[in-house]
Amino acid sequence: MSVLMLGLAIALALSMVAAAAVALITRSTVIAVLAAGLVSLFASIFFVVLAAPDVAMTEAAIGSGLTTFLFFFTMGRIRREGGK
Amino acid sequence: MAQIALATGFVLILAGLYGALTNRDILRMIVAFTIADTGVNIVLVAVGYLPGRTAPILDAAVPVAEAGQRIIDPVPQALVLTAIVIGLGITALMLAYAYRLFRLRHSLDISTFTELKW
Amino acid sequence: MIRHVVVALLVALLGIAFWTLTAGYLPDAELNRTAAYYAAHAQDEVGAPNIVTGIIVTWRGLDTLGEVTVLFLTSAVIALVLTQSKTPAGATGAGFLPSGELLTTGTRMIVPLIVLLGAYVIMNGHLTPGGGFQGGAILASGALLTLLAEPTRRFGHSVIARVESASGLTYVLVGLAGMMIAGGFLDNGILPLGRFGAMLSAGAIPLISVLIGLKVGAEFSSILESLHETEDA
Amino acid sequence: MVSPVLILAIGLGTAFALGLLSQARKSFLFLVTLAALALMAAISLGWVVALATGAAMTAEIHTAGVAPPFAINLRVGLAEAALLATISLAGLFSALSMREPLLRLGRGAMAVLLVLVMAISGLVMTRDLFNLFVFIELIAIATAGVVLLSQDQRAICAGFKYLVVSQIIAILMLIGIIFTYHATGSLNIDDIVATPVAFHGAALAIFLLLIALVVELKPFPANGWALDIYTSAHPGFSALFSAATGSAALFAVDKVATYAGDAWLPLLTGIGLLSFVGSNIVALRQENDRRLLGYSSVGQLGLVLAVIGQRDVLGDAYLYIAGGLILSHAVAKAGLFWMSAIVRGRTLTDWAAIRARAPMVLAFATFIAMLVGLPPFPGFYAKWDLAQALVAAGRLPILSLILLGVLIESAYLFRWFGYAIKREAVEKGLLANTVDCGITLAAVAGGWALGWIWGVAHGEFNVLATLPVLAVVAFLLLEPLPAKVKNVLAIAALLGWFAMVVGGYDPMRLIFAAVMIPGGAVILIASFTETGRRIGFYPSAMAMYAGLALLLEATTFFEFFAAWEIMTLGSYFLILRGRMSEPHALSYMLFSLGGAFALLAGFAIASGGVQPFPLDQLGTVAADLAPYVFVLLAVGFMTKTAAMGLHIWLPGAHAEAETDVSPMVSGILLKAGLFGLFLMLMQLGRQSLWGVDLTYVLVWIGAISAFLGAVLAIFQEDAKRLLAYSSISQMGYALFGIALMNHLGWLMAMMFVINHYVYKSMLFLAVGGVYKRTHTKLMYKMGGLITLMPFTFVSVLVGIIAMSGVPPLSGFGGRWIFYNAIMDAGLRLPLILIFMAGPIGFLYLFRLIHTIFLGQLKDPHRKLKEAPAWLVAPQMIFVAFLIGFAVLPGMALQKVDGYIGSIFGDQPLVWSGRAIASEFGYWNPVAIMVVIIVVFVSVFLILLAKNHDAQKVKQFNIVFSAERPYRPETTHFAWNFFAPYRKAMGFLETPVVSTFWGGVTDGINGVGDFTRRFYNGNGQSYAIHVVLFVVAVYLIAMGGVA
Repeated sequence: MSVLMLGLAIALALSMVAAAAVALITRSTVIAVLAAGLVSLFASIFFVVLAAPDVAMTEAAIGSGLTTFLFFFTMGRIRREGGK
Repeated sequence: MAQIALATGFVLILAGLYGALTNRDILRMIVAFTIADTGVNIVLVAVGYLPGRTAPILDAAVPVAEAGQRIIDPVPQALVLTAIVIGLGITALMLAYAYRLFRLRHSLDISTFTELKW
Repeated sequence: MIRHVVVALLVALLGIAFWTLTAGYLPDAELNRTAAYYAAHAQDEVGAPNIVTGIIVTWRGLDTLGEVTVLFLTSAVIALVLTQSKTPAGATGAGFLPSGELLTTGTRMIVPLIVLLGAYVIMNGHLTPGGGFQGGAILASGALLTLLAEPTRRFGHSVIARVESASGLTYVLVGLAGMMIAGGFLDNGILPLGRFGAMLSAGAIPLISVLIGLKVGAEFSSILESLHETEDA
Repeated sequence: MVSPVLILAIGLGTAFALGLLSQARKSFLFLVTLAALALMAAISLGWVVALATGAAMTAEIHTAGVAPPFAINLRVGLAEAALLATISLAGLFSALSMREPLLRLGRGAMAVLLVLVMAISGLVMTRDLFNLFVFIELIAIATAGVVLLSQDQRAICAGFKYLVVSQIIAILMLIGIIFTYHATGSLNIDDIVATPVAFHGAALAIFLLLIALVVELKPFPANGWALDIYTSAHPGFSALFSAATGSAALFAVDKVATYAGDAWLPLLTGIGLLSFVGSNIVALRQENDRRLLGYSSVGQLGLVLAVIGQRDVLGDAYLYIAGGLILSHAVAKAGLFWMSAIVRGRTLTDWAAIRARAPMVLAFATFIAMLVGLPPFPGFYAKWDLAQALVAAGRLPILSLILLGVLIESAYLFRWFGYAIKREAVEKGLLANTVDCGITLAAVAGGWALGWIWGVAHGEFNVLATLPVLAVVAFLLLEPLPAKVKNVLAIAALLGWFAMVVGGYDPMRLIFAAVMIPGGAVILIASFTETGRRIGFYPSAMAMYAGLALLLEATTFFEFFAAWEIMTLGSYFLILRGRMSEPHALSYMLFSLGGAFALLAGFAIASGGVQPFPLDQLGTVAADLAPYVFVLLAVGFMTKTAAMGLHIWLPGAHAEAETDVSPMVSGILLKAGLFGLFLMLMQLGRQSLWGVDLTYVLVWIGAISAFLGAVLAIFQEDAKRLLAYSSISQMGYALFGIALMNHLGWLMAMMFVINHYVYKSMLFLAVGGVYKRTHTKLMYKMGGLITLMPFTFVSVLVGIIAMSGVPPLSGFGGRWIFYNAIMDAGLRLPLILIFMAGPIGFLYLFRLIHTIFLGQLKDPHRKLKEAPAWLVAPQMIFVAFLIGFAVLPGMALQKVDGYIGSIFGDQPLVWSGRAIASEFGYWNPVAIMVVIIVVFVSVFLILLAKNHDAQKVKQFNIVFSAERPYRPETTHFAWNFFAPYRKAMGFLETPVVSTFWGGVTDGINGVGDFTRRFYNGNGQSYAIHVVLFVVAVYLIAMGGVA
């Protein structure tokens, strides 16, 4: 069990770092926001692995869900005013 | 396990900080900060983790009498819950500010908002 | 470019500091005093099987009150930020996400389910993973879906504000009640602890969870709505 | 007592409840908000009183009914209660200050403000680390909200910059908290203190936590974000941001420092000092009022941080000192920000508008005195105790840096005050209204109340409880009366005080007292010329006299120093009243404060931290320290006597002062320095440092001052400047005499105390009278006034005869004793300088009388009248006194002579009847007087007889040799009167000293100008500054640990 968990943890860690890298490197803000949301999503799975189901729920709902939408709403407003 | 989580968390924090301090686009700065926030949350949870134990919920699997030996530290989890919500609050606020700043100058480049200085 | 190098250097130096934390880190073998106390007294003091909820609502209740206030504050400040700027005429238009018939109908069907799920998560917060925050966030996602599906529809600002204020005020009053009739501010012992593991048990925790859930849901909704609105309130 | 947790509950509950009330009834909502804030303030004030009087014990509030460390707990002790009261009162008044935007934006804004005040209070009360974090985040978000109340669009940028930095702080703090928890198994501060720390990363955890809190304090240079907020936010909010948030954050640092351990204290001290000195230097170049206040706030927070870093040596005084500094800062800064709402313009000079409102000027003065730490405000007591403790612990360098910072801060604050009093006020520059003025005055009242409380708590000496200072307060309240009434009262007060104290003084103190108190009353007779109400004059003058009176009364170091500062403050305000005196008053204040700090350090070294330390025990100071005490005290006192090198403030300050102020500051104030020198030398005696006899150094300084002062005097075109330089010369004589350290030298110095007071006051009044009639002080514009102003002429004549030391007047007596003294001491080189100063002195005195009263009368002056009677009256008193004193010097001097004899144990003068004999000869004043009068009268009669031979010609009727003179005044005979001497001695006039001090100020200003380029306005750069600061401190701290 522990090997499997460990493997899962390492895989999640690597995906998070990769997603974070994408978020920082990409030129498109939309992709950056989505990648950041992905980081959050991976993190919430990681929290389950770390035996923290409460945190996992919260991170999934708030970190990856609501935050991403907040970004899109703001970007939508900005786009409507003809900036980007 | 805890070390992996810690290392991941710290890498995310550093990456987030790097992004926030080098990217001139205000929205991208905020994105970078959310990544750093996620990193902080991972670090917090990792510190509460004890190898081989279960979630701090007392049910049939974890009777009250054995709780002390079976569960992981619940305190960091409680803190993270609070931290996540606070992080969201600040992110939302920064986004609202970003929009206002955009309205002001029709630009999202932080280096254009420098009329206050010296 | 200089900025990038300087920042990279600074971050690297900060990384060294963090590295010493990671490298020297040893997980505890046993629960420390505080955690051990919580594990031992979850049943007799707060009566909540989910210790995290017990901590959040009772032992660290002041943090949670503060946290709810953070959201309250955020929604108030965002409203302030956005009301001060009037959208220029003609800039309004459709949202960037087009809403179709399918989404609209689907939303109408799904939203009640979401609300139900939220209520469940809130009410079982002291027993299973979940609680006021998570449930509140789920409630807010219902509002979010509605917004997405029908960008032009508004839920009453005043209704949200009233729910937000009323639940917040009740939360404070419950806290004060703890001071009057139980051991101190935010003591959950104002109601009987009940049978350990039952739905209506753990003193005031379910009540407070509901308040938190309502408040958080209302606050998230109002934040989302403020940021989404095409015209300013 | 109700539980303090209600403060939080009320704030929060009201914030939530506002949402249930109707949005439309805004004024009702506002009233509810105010009521909630008032209730919070009332509860905390109730706790302050209960805790201070011992009616209540420190309140420990357990939440959740569980004892700490398992549940969050709150604590309210005296310190917390005081801070809570400050915070909620600041919140209440700031809400009033922000009434307009709050009413405009409605309940959302009010709720945010309430939550802000609640969160700041929570930060003070909580004993839990993570709870601390939650409150800090609440404060951050609320701040970002309230910043928007400003109409200034730039506030939005400032708010965003602030949020960016808050994010970084939050990240650092959370990591610090969680690893602290890991290391100690607890989040409770008191519990952590009790637990030994096992885990080796704990140091880093503590570092992260501590540095996050320190960044919250906006340390220089990582503080660009905060300054932008100060500049652009609503002043009501800036008041709260500076007074409440800043104080609470300091308290949070203090809490964490408690468990972090003493090893971290040097780091805090270092950051605090850097912040204090650095931001004050940058502030020197600020022209925007609110940004300047921002820099000053940052500096003050740094100062308190440094004090927190010194807590290990402060012992029981820690709370008193830190509390005094924090509360002074909070009240003064909040008051200044509130006040800035009534000034329309945003540059410092725009504050000239407040001059129209006397109470606002008083408020401004109060706040500045509070910030600089002048009596009677808490900062003064705190500064004194801090100096004592630091010196006792051998931390003189830290004290020096702190004092340097205070000096720089006072430079820009007093410069600003000078602008407010002296600069041209723009039309409609004032937005005065009842509410803003009201809250400003509330802050003033708070400041004075705090001064009283700190004075009572000090135990040794409550400045505000002394009769002279109470008189000053009374004169503040009597301001609405006409000047003439106040003048009568002032004279009565001085004479009354003298009658009260005269019995208890030894002869030396008696002479000083006579010169300072009744002497002051005589000069005040001249003030009867003034009409109207003369706002500001009497409180200032009485403050100066109060300081002098207390100086003579002082029995301990602290009393002496307090008196010294009061005197300095009063005289500064007096000097500032002069027409062109703005820069001179500033340099006077800076030199005085610098000198006062030298005294502070000297006293602290001498007492070694023992308080109270009697003044007459100065002589018991350890032999290895005594020379350093000597140097510091001597520098302090010589700043006041304007010895060469420390003199550049004097000519301007004395020359530009008002007619009746010049004699006060010249004839009386300078004597305070001499008094100090007397006390010091009497106790310490001769000291040598590195093999140099320090009294010998003083002799040289005295001789050089006497000589160069005279040289500089002869080249002045301005009559009052001439007299001012002459004062430098005269004080040089006195210093020379004291430093001779023999009986006759001291006697001669005492003689100078009396003589200089009399003839310098008289001459200043005379020249002032001339100025009143001719409207010029430039001597080349005068001439021939002898017939029009005969009384003034007589007093000038008598004055210069007395001063030049020719027979028959008392100046000669002075000289006679003086030459005897020199012969006694046997110092040849300085003796030559002093001798040369005599004839040079005669040159400038000759010029004074010649160019003003003799020669041709100028056309515009043909119809001049004698000076006002009230100006002439005191001069005539002085003339009578001079003649009497010349004939009967024994009436004052014989007693002093005996007293000095008891110190030195010899009796070189033999007083027989009216003649005085020494080993070098004898002096019979009466005989001399008779001879001189006979000679004078005969010569006068001869001249009178030949007068009809003289022929009248018109002035300027000779041709200008076909040239058109662009500056006709150069053709006046009095222009550049001593040009031939200038050729010979002009090199002595090179302004070496002025150049030196100019270089010092230019250098500091240059550093400030260079440093502030660092604040480039870019929010991202500011964030980088913060990280850079953290990393730099980390490297330093870890280097220190390793």
